[in-house]
Amino acid sequence: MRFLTYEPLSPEEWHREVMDEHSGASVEFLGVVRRMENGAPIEYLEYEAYVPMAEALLDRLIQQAREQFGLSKVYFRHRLGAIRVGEIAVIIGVHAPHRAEAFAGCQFLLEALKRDIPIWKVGAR
Amino acid sequence: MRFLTYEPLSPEEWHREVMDEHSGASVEFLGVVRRMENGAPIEYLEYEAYVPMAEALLDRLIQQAREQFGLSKVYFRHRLGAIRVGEIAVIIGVHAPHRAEAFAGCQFLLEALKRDIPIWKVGAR
Amino acid sequence: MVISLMVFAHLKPVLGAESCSVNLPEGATVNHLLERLLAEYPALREWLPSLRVAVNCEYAALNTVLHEGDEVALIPPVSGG
Amino acid sequence: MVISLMVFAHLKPVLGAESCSVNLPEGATVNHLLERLLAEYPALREWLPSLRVAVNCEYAALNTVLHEGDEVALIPPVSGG
Repeated sequence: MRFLTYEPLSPEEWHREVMDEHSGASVEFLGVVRRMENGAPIEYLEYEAYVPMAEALLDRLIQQAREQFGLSKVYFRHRLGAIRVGEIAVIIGVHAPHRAEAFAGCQFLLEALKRDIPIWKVGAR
Repeated sequence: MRFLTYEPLSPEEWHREVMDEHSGASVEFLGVVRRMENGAPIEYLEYEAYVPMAEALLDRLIQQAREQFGLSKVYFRHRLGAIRVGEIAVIIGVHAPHRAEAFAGCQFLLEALKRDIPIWKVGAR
Repeated sequence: MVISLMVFAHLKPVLGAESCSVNLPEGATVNHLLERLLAEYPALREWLPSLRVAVNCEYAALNTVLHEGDEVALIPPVSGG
Repeated sequence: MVISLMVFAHLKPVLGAESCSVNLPEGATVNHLLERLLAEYPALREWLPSLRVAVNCEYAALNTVLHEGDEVALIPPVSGG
């Protein structure tokens, strides 16, 4: 698995990525599990995925984002399994020449994740 | 100076900030000095500011962004003086309940910086 | 021909399994498969408006023709992120 | 009355200084100050369309009345970030 993992996520690996000298903008999104889910307090959210399809779609999506927004680097990780409140569920980081492409590229990947990638919240406890 | 500094910037201080349990989205922007400036290679960009005015405007702007986008935390730092290629000129980090407010809040602060905050690129070498 | 069917998330209890094999006539489409499943699992009907189907890890149209050994997945609305 | 004037970035060479004191009649506005400066530094004219003026660290309109001791800054287009 390149983009999905059952291990805890940390953005440190992404933070160590050196920026290309022609890139001037880095945008990072972290999605974190919140205490309240549908109006009730929780301890964990549980995610599952159709892993081979999610990996294949993400690979193609990231290629498309690189080309469409001129991104020089993309980092994408989504955690599966039980994720505790305050822990990271998803990291999306991009480098781009300018700020507009960096924000647009990061948001494009996030919206595509929310719409098309076969990953589901399957429970809270 | 709260938001401006002549020292090198690192996002580590911001990365150590714990997220509020009602926040599910963190967005961070890094602006980095690029090799090419107006078509020519450079080693450094030099920034100056009208410091008291920039600090006062930023303080108010950040308050406004907190209220307007429901941001639970905001981190804003802009470096002044000579900044080498690949080094960070600006860091804007926000925490918000959801992704839309986090992106909108971060971009609002960045666009306001670019439009209104009295900071200038005064030279390249 | 035989295709393998996979079911995810909130659809698992509807079909009572995560995966199974389905025997279909040659030339059957995604739509034929759904009709067969609806006849067998009427509770699937309420999911239909939001359901997408993937064939071999690609979203597929209703008129996509299935082939022996295809891996077909029923994809309820996703909720990652 | 005397106000203090500050100049930034690419405007410094136009006025030949970073700051100076300017003597103005009571009731003078930002606009009066700019007219005085234009008479003294004609090269300032090309900056006028993009110039903003701050009084005591706030952007100010042309008709803002100045007072003894005000800190007035000429703000060319900013380029932070």
